[in-house]
Amino acid sequence: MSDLETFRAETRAWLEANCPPEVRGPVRSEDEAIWGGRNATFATPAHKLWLERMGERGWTAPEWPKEYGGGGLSREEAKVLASELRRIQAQPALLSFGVWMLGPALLAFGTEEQKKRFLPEIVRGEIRWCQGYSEPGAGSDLAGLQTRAEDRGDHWIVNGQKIWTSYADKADWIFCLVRTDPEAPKHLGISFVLFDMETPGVTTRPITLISGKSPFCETFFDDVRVEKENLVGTLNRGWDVAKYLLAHERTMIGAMGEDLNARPLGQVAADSLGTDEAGRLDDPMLRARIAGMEIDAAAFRLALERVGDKHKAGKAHPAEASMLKYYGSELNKRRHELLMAAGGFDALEWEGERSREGSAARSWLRTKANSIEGGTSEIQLNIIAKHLLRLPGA
Amino acid sequence: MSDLETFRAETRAWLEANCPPEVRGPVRSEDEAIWGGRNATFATPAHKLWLERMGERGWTAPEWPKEYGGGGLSREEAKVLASELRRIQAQPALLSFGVWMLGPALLAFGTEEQKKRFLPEIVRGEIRWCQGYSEPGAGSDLAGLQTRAEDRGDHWIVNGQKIWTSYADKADWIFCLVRTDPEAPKHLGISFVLFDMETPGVTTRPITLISGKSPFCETFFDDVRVEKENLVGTLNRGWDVAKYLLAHERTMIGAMGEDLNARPLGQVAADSLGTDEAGRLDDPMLRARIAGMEIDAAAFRLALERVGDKHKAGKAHPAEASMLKYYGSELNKRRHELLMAAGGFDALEWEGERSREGSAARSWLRTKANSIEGGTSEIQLNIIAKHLLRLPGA
Amino acid sequence: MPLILTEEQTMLEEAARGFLAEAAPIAHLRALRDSRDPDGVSRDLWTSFGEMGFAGVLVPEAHGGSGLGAVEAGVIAEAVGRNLVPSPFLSTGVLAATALQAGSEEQQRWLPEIAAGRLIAAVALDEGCKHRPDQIETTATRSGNGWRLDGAKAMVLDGHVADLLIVAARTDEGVGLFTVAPGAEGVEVERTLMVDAHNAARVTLSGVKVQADALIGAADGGLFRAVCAYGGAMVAAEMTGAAEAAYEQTLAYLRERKQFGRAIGEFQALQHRAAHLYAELEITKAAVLKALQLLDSDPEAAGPAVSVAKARAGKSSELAVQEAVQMHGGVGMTDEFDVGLFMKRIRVCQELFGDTHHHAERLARLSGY
Amino acid sequence: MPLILTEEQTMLEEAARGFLAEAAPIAHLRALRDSRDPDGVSRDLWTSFGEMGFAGVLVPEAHGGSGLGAVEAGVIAEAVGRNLVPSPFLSTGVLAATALQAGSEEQQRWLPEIAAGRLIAAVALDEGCKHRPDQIETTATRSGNGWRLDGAKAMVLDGHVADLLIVAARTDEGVGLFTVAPGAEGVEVERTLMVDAHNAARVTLSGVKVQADALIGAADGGLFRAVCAYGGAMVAAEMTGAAEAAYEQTLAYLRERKQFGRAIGEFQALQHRAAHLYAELEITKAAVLKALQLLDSDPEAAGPAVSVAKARAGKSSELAVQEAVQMHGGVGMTDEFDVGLFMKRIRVCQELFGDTHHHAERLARLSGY
Repeated sequence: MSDLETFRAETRAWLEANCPPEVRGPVRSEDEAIWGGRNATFATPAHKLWLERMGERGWTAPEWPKEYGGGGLSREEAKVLASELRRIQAQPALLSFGVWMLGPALLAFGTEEQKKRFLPEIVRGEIRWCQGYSEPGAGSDLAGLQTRAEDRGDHWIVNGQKIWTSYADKADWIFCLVRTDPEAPKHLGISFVLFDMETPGVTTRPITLISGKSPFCETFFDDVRVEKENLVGTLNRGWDVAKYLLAHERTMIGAMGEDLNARPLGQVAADSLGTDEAGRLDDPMLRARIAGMEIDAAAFRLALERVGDKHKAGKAHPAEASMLKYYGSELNKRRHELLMAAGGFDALEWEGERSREGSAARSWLRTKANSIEGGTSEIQLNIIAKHLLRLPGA
Repeated sequence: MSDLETFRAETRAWLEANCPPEVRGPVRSEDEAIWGGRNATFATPAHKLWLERMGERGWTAPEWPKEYGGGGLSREEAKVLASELRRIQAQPALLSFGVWMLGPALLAFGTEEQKKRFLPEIVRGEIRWCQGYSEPGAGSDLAGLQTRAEDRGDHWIVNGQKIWTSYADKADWIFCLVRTDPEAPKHLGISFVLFDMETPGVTTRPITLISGKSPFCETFFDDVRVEKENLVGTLNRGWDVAKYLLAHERTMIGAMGEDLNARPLGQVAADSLGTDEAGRLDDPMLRARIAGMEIDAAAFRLALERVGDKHKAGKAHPAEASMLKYYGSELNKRRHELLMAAGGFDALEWEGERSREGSAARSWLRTKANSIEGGTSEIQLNIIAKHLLRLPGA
Repeated sequence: MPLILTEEQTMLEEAARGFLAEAAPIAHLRALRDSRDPDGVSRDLWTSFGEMGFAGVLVPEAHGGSGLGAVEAGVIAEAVGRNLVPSPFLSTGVLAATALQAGSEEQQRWLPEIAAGRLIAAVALDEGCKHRPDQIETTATRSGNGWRLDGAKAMVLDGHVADLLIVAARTDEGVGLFTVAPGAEGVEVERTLMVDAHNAARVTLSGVKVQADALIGAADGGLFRAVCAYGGAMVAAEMTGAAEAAYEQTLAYLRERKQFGRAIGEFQALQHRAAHLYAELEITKAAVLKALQLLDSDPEAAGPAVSVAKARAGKSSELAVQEAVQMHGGVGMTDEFDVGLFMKRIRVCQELFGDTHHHAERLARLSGY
Repeated sequence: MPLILTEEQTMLEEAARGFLAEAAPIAHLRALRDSRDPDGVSRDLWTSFGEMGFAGVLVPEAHGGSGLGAVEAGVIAEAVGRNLVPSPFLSTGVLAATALQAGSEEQQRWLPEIAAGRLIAAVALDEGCKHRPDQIETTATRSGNGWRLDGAKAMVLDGHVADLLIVAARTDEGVGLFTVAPGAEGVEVERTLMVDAHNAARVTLSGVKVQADALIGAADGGLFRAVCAYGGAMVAAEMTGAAEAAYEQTLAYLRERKQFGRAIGEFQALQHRAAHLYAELEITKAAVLKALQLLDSDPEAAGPAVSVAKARAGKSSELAVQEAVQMHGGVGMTDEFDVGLFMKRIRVCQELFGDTHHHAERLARLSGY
């Protein structure tokens, strides 16, 4: 038995023993999602237990080094773990901007002290993070950043406003871009800092989206004190950190559409629309579009895997994340358009139990943001044209 | 009986008596196309007769004034004529750049003398015209025109080179853009002139395309004498004439894909691929794409009609021709992609009788030029953005 | 007939656009939605539709209507779409008015009420989760002197505020339309709150007894098909109005909004997409007008044209609202901006009277492949 | 297994690309085409394929081959695609080599000949005008001690220059593969000149008698399906190579060609289209590599992956060549430029072993809808 096979056997046994039945099967509602944090809520005690067990093993961040609380797994082992989790339809033990975004940035740019302090509590889901990049009027153009940090010796005083801060109203800490040098041009003069959302002067206001209530907030900073020890990376070079992290975010948003426990869309459609004598979905034109989308989705999953493998082998270009982000979010929009067509009248309901409070329609509308958040599709195409295709003037 | 109904009855009777059976039904080969000209060739004597009869009545240019040899029909009458021609599957009595392009330009910009001289022989198909716009290296950017006309008092001496001149090797006369003022910037300093292709110094060389032999030529002018009486419109303002005429060309190329006698593509595909028990084309995915294309084609035909009607009512914007040109040529490319898929292996043959010398493949490849000739699709989109949408910087 | 509006039709278009922009701009929809209005439509506005001659556009003059045709109704539907007006225009002014004209003298007495904007009539056609006119399962069986209706209807526009129901049910002969009082025994009406904040309901019929004269015209399916054809063409017209309004807002945003120091409308990639969309919308407009004209001039032959129009309206207006949200960026995702409301309405309109897939399938079959 | 090439595979890729760019660049195809070469392939080049170890890439070492797998064969197919090389690699090196390995010792004696690039073998699978593996109508009936073959085959790659034919025919059990001498009585071979100037033929079998041992392996359809799977994956690899080469030429043209005073690659609309195409091609590459890896590691399970790869290759490479011609403008339409040749080859490859529609249908059925 190869090492990997041994690892698979052990993992399967451990999961069998430690993954409670309540956290297996498709995520049925938003309440079931485990976000952790100081004020964490759990759908059931089993969900809490699941986070604790996985967090303790470091398997909420399987490839992070053990010394910072991570799982210390190789890429191949992490793939085995993922496939074993899929096999038993385990729900994610932790959804976390800390794991997806801040962590990788800290591993690359943080001081030893910052890593020791922040990473383990991210892995255990004890502190929930949010991201403060976008500002009103700046949109995809981060060079126009207005939030100012005034130097006061050992700390800064931050004033300004952020928008599209996901879960700012529920997060414990924020990682945030602030302008530390108002004179510097464009992307220079911006720094990447961390602070507690309970610091006096921080307020948040949720944004109502076309899909209804949303995790997005407007966030206001009014004379907020930020310690200088919480600067990540070099002063005035926050753009480097942000770029690195955006690439991670892009991959994540690109892959977000993928509910790996989900049934093939064609089968979902057949449930609601029926099949003909030959067993084919009884809406030939819709069926053709679904098949086209599913093929692209299957290939996209492989491309995600391939870019990961290239990354591990040191052969990935950072801009490939833009390719995945672009394609993944457009794909997810297509998927939900087709889901709406398959659902027909039923999927149009907006309230009430039958439609689970309009879950189909709200999810559909929500996907429209995929190609806007984390850099619009247009921005991703610009990045590909410039960094991968090296087209003139791009 | 309304006037229009009377006209329909009379037209039907005349066509019944005058349209020979040999020119009814789909055009089976290029030889059947009637192009006229000094050295005209006809597939059968009936084809010659058909041109003569229609030309005499002015119905090769139904809406042109009678005084210039045209049919003098109103738009509504012309529609009736077209529908009656369709009804009996009559082949076109004349294919002519003179009718499609030069004629409208002369009607708008020509002197009375020019109209009297050139239009009647265009209607009767006696003189075949070609168009000299594009030059090597200039492509869609006519401002870069290099062919020079030197002023010699009552005539010019023209030197230069044109490319993509359709049927230059078979045409009798050319309408041509030449630079009459080398100092003027960009589009100024260009004039629109006419001359006989038998003038000493004119030579042509056919271009081989990816579809095989082509009507396109390179055309060379070496000290060619052009009389000043053959200037159309104002000196150095040839661009105005060209623009007007390009709009006509665009509509024509847009509509070119439309063989109105053609069977629905879905039926053609069913011939080669068969149908299932329910009578549906036995390739559900191809069938879905065909249906989508046919819907767009049906709507496009109506848009052609609508822009014509708006034009007649004085409500059309000239840039709407760009919209039709763009959409029509992209549509025609889609149609031929689907025809290739429907034809399968058979459509891939390049020579031999079975495939009629590769007619499917050659037609398919030929359509790829639709979105390039007469201004690329990109140019049309630029024109729409600028003149119809008035977007900044367009 | 030229494929453009006549002068009279253009005047009607101006009147309808002007009136609705004034009396029922998008704020009207928002107010009804945000106040959770139990009716979901304003009866006062419906009366104004009557006064303007819009409610009775299809009602013959003899019954107090304007006696106009499908083109004129389409012109109003388009203006309704532009302003996302929630109103019984479609349910009552189009569907019920079309159905009742084929009825008995007794049934036609509802027409003046419709023309005056005093009556709301809901037409219950669809079942299940898609428009499938060939699979009506609600039954009408002879019972004594009259009929007995059983079945479940979905997507009944204005069902919960209707003064009169018209129900499609299968008889031995074919599908017939029956008038039913909303309060009749065995009728249950449940309002369904929709994504677009327009009105719809589910209607259940359990052994509902109606008189013999409740059947409108014959039960051979002809009237049912005609009502579906009018509905399809009218929704296509409404969609072109909504898509065009969303498009205009987007063009305005492209001209105003600055990014990287330039108006975003200066970026050629967006210019080309906007230009492509322009072509898609113009081509759809031609198809919609043709369908409306044929409903007036040759209704028997209008079927394929209506399918082309509805399929095209679905395709091009979906693209229009998707581009509208994407080009607006983040603000396009907020409830505060209107583009999201257009997207929602277009989605609902896709499902009404058959979506793009439905009509593509229908046309393929009609074309023999 | 990581979804990237190993170091050895990368070295093979470099070798194959280097060799073919040198020995058989596109000029090689043009020369054969323009001289109307009666073979349509160069036997000398095929011998060089043998010397390089490419011809026998799939042939076991025991039979004089390289004993490598589908991934390595795919690497060579991709290089073949990049250079539009007409060669018996697909017909002989992939299809025949795959088939004969399942054969008797007697049949395996052809393998060293293949590995050496001395033998050209054509595999006659398809009939009619599309790849329809479920509808093979050529029959093999027992006749005396052997079989009798009847039927008409189309799209037989290298059929008119083959030293050996392998024919798929239906038996009572299922579809089997039979070796047939091209000169046998009742065999008629007609070369068909194709749009892409690659080789194909029609083969008619009229009462062709073969020995009992002409059947390769069992006649249960398994080997036939395996050959089709290898063919599909290998053509997908060839398509990615061709599409990528066309794409690279287009990018180069975008950087060089000036219009309106700027490089056309500066126009954002073209940049975005080129970037979109990049994504399409990259995503296809992942799918193709996965299919090749599965053919090596788990051939039984490779079917759906091959379909995803071939469907994606069809879609993305069609887009690549269409964009290549359009972005080149007029010169892209001339025979002088290579982009048209790529377009032609991609069209033929679409039809080989099932086009995008075929595989989409197959996957939909496999997925139960």
